[in-house]
Amino acid sequence: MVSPILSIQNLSKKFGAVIANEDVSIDLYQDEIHGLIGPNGAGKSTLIKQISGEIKQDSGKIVLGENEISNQPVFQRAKMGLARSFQVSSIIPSITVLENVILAIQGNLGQTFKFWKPVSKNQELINAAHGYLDQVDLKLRMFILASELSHGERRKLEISMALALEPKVFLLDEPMAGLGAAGSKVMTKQLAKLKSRAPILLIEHDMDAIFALADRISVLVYGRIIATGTVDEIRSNANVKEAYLGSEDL
Amino acid sequence: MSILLNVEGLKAWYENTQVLYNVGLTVEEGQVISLMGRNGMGKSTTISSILGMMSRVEGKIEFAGTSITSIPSHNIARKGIGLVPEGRRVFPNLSVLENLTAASTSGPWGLQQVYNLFPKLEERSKQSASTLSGGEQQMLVIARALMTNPKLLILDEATEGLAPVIRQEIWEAIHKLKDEGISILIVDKTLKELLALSDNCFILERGETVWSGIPSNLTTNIADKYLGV
Amino acid sequence: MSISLFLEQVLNGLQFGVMLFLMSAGLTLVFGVMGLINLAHGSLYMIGAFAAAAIASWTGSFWLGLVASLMAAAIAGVIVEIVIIRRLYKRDHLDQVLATFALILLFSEAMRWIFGAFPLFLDVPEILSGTLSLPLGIEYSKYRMMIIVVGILIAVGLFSLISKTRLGVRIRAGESDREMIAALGVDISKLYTLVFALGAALAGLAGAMVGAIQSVEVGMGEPVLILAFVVIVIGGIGSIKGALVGAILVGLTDTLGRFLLPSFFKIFLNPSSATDIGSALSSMMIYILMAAVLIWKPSGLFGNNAK
Amino acid sequence: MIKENYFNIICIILLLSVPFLGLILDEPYYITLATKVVILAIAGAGLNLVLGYGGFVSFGHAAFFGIGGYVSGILASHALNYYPIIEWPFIIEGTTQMLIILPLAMLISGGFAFLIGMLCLRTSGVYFIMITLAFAQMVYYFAISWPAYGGEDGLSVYLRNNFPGLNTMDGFSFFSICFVLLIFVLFIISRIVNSNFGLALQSAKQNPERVAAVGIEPIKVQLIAFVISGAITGLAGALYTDLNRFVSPSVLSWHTSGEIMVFVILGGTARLFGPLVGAALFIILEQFLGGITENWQFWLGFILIIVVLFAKGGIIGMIAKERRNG
Amino acid sequence: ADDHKAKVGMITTLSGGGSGLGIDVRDGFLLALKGNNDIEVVIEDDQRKPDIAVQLADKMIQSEKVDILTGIIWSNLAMAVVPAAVNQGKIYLSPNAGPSALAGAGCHKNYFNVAWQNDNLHEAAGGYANSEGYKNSFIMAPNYPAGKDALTGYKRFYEGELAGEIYTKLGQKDYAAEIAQIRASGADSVFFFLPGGMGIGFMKQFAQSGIDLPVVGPAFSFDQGILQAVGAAAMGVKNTSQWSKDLDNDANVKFVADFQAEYGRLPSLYASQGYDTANLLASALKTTSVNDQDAFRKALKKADFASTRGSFSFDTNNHPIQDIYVREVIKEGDIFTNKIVATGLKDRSNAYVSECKM
Ligand SMILES: Nc1ncnc2c1ncn2[C@@H]1O[C@H](COP(=O)(O)OP(=O)(O)OP(=O)(O)O)[C@@H](O)[C@H]1O
Ligand SMILES: Nc1ncnc2c1ncn2[C@@H]1O[C@H](COP(=O)(O)OP(=O)(O)OP(=O)(O)O)[C@@H](O)[C@H]1O
Ligand SMILES: [Mg+2]
Ligand SMILES: [Mg+2]
Repeated sequence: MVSPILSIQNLSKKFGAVIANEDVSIDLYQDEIHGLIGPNGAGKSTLIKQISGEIKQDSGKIVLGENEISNQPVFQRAKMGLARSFQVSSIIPSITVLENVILAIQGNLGQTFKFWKPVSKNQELINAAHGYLDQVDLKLRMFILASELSHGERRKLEISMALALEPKVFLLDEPMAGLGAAGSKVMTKQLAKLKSRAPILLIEHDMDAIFALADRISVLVYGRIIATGTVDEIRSNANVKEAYLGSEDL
Repeated sequence: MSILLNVEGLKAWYENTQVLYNVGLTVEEGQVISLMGRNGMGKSTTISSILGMMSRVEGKIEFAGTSITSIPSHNIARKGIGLVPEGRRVFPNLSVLENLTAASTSGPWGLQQVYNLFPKLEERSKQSASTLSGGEQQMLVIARALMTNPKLLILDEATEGLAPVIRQEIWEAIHKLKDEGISILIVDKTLKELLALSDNCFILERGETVWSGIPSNLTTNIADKYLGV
Repeated sequence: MSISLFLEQVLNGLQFGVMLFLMSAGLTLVFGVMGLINLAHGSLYMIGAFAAAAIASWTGSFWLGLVASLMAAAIAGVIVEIVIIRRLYKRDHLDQVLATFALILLFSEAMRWIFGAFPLFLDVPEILSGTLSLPLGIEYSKYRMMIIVVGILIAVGLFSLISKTRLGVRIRAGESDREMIAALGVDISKLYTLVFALGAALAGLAGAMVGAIQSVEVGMGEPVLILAFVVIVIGGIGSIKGALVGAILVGLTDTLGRFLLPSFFKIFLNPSSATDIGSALSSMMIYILMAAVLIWKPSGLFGNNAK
Repeated sequence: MIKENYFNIICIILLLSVPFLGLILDEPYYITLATKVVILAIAGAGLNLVLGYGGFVSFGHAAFFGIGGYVSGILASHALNYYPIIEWPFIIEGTTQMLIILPLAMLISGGFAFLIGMLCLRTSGVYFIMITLAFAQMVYYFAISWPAYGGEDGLSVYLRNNFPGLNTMDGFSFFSICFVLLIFVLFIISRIVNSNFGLALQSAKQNPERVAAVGIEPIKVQLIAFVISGAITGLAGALYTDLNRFVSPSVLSWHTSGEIMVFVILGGTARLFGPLVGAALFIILEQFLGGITENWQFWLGFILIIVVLFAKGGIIGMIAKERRNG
Repeated sequence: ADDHKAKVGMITTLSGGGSGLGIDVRDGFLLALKGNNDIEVVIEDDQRKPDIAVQLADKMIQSEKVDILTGIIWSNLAMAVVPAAVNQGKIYLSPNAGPSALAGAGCHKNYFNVAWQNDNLHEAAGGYANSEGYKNSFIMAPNYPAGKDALTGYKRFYEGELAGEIYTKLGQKDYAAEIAQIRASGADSVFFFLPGGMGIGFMKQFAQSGIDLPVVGPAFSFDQGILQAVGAAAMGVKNTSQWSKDLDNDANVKFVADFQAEYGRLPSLYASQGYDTANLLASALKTTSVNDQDAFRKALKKADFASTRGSFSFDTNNHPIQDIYVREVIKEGDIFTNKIVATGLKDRSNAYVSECKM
């Protein structure tokens, strides 16, 4: 039996009276896109935040490869191979687009504590960054400040920074949001390619995309997983329809 | 029907970079208008310009017959424009209820009405807006804009990040608003619903209006050329 | 040490705390609510004290002096906000630091220009001079009693204004996103001028009230500024409740530290080095308190978001 | 509008011309002033690293400035009095060798920065401003009430410390030492801010969550910057003791922190030459206005306000708009 | 003729807190030199910062090439400037501040103090306390060297018990806690040294507290400039001073009249000290030249001038021997001022003479 790359075991999280996650377990295997859908406020982002370490679970375990990472700080988990994108674009506004990506690369390579060589003369880093920007179609915009990007362009930068981490696992929180129809199409293609590099835990409200991409889907409602299965299974699940999909003819 | 909002030859700059070159659009009373274009083409900038949030604009912007190019933001809003900005700009340090009261004016839309529209908000009325889920925040900003009882509601990517069920509800709500006589200007990426709803469309390309017309005239050809669909 | 002396010191600490609250109330308002770092808060405090002293000695009425302090500081506040501060909201915080630092120089020197280099006279009014007899044989100054009462009234008033009224909600909304609140039809500039004036008036009032039992002189605002910052940071920025609790905590720590530390060290040191170490430590006490609070709670006792 | 680099070169030339002018006109005070500007610029450069590039505003750099100053003062006074600093468990003698004193001042103030930084960096924003102030005030009150080295009266050392091959009591020689150190410090800082580390530092200021999410520990980056910054400011403090041949708790007071901060902001935050321009302008104004009116502080305040209102990003921001990293 | 010319550099506090003192010293000094064309004075503002004072001293010495320095108000600034200046061969005349370090082992032939040794006024207060029969004093000063000197000075002469001894924080303005301790201590008198605004605050609060104990302090908290700000709270308080406006000698009568005529306000202790300093200097220049330092020092040491405080001479450590009076705060018309009620110490020198090897 193949062992999962990322294994989330019985995670629970409460905010006061709000039960954000309850006993959530998901395994992520090689070459897989695992879709995570559910109504607004079901606890999807909370789950990602726990996996990446931004917030601490009340109980449960997170295992990456061989290692339990439940108690590691955020940066350690990132170093160990977790890349996440944020639901609300989280970029560094005062530096250029290119530098944003370089930052991610140097984080991945552990080259932060180099004090002498100017980044602008570091051709290796720059070339690598070009590659990642190309993949999201942002190369033309790489010399402007990240703060000057439009909303959709920020989303792209967000993804390209995740790519630059060359992670073991991608945690993507609504990467399509704000991309526009054209952007979503491109992104869909890209994610399909990406999964051969590392498995993806994908949160999306864009059903076209999720149904096109996901190998398996888990549905989270009120913090609990109410169903896990293939696209077809989920599509036809009556509970899911009622709680989430609605009458949208798919 | 009279023209509510009329934009002609709009140019706009961020600091020294010009991003709008020649934008034109009109919204007639009671209409739903969609503004389309790929990422970075100037949709949001157009909206910011209408609301007086850009530091430098040129051209004509008229609302209800008077020019609003050089009056401060809050006065524009008071004339009856309600904004749902992109990127969920909730007031993070305020509770849900406070977010709503901050915007409230007297009129048909009050707390009870928006709570009816989004029951989830009532449930979370004491919660700090920064801790709401993405979709909940989105509901909040729509509700907040409604609290200003606008004549023209501007929605910039208002359904981003909403679950399909909720999104349908929003479309239905927009229908209802339209029936109540509120005019609406929408930017959204879900073409299908948008077109079903709109009376008229404008497409932007690099800061210029390059196409306008009724939805049925929007051929796949044009959609492919300007929207990449 | 007798119980009644100890209780009196606790009362003193409480009163010092409330006095500190008076000094910091305006600052929390402007700082926490408007997000503005106003180093010139101390200058407004000084302006209030000078106005009170000048008017009180001219008219012979302390109460008219108080009114003058409110008005003078509020007017100064409005002018400063409209002419300078308003242009700096969008800028870096540091520009505000520089501008308000410059205002300190300007105001201090202006006061010296107008009133001369020597301290002015301001005394407590006749009806509040002297002491009250409290249980346990404690004699307590009437004027200080009044400070406690006024301080608590102001705390309640401000708290309701900011957290309960729509005005308060809008002001707080403006702090996190000015552009957005304006786009919702709120004239945030006018609101901010108002808040700044209110903060200034409170500073001026504090200056006058405290000036009557301390000294009215150029530069009186600077130590106050630091203390006020300490208070609101301990309490958590933007929280009126925090400012009150922080102020009382600082007041008690300082008073009891001054009083108890030297006697404490006398237990195991000879009297002169006990006095030395005790007084040295007691002058650091509030800073130690602040550091400890912040290390334990990085955004103060009642602050929710570290900004 | 001119390029920042050209402007920087002009600054250097102007700065260098002052002591020469002093020599020619036989106005040694000009040299003293120029030296003071240079030393304060070093202190400001240290602060700029955290305040400008790192984005965390320290209101406690007087502590490092003063600690550097006292290291110098204490070592020298022990050497002059032939009285060892420690006799047990081993003897440490004082010294008057700048080449020992300056690195030691940096080491010790850097060490303090490490301790203070570790505690303070848990907070951010205004809380950081205030907690750094708190630590500086503790040091200040300690220095005032600690009698061993003069308390509030301070510590006089009468002579400048020695530098091999130079007569440091000669104003121009001492200026030269300080000037070379300033250039050296600025060079180091320009390398640091343009390096990988610099990129991480600037990013951590804007968005620490994001930085952590790419596998970089923001606190560690900031702590290292804080230590470097403290050490540089400590160096300036040691030189300042030499300039005055005297050190007292007043260099530890919050006014010192405030002034260093004003230099940086006035010149332009996150600009390499910002602290130098700020310090120079401030001191020129102080001298010039002080010479014409007793109410010079009023006019100084007035001019500063004009500068803030009309020069976005300080003097350098006004002259050379475009800002690139470093 | 030209031989008798001299250039004086005055470094004093003219801006910010405490500038009133510097302004008075300067005004008194300049008043005495009115019409004297031999002495050129350069004045600079030290902002009460020791490092600025040091730099100004460098400027005076190197650029202005002055012969004589004077003007410093504060002990800590004096400690920063004086040793270096006198070691460079300049004469320093102190119009205020006499730290013990410069009176004892650190004395110097070029350093003349024309005011007092720091302990003097406190010593006189201690002496006065004995003569009034106080047996249980509560004493208080800020926690810094001058504050410690003050309490030491008081205790040197005071023979009774101490009901309490407190060092307060420098710059402290609120004294409720200390006043409560005084009330509880059973003291029969209070001695305090709290210069500037600290003293104003203490006196007002003490008056409000209803405690009815005699208070003694050095003149600093009760001098002309500050007294109006304390107001009625100071009435009747005894304070020690080597000078008073009502001292009846010709020099003083003229000084008080001239000062009022010139500046339109009553002179202060500091003004008298500035005035005396200038007169001392002028007296020495009458007979000698600064270029002959030995002779000049000798002339200074003779103190051959009419001091506003009556008898004045220098002890071997160049610090004054003078009477220290006890004054009482009174009201003259609308103005609070002092009148002499006793002599605290007669011909008092200082405790450090023997330590000075000169
Ligand atoms: N710090 C917090 N305090 C209180 N409640 C919180 C906090 N953080 C999140 N919540 C609540 O937990 C629930 C789950 O939030 P989460 O962001 O995980 O939802 P989501 O599934 O990502 O929703 P969406 O699809 O709308 O983004 C929400 O109801 C939210 O309001
Ligand atoms: N603050 C800014 N400073 C400078 N340029 C900006 C800024 N904001 C946006 N721009 C630029 O203006 C152009 C138009 O941006 P705008 O946000 O209006 O696009 P949009 O059509 O709304 O795109 P999206 O669908 O991605 O939201 C873009 O090229 C963008 O890079
Ligand atoms: Mg989410
Ligand atoms: Mg947009």
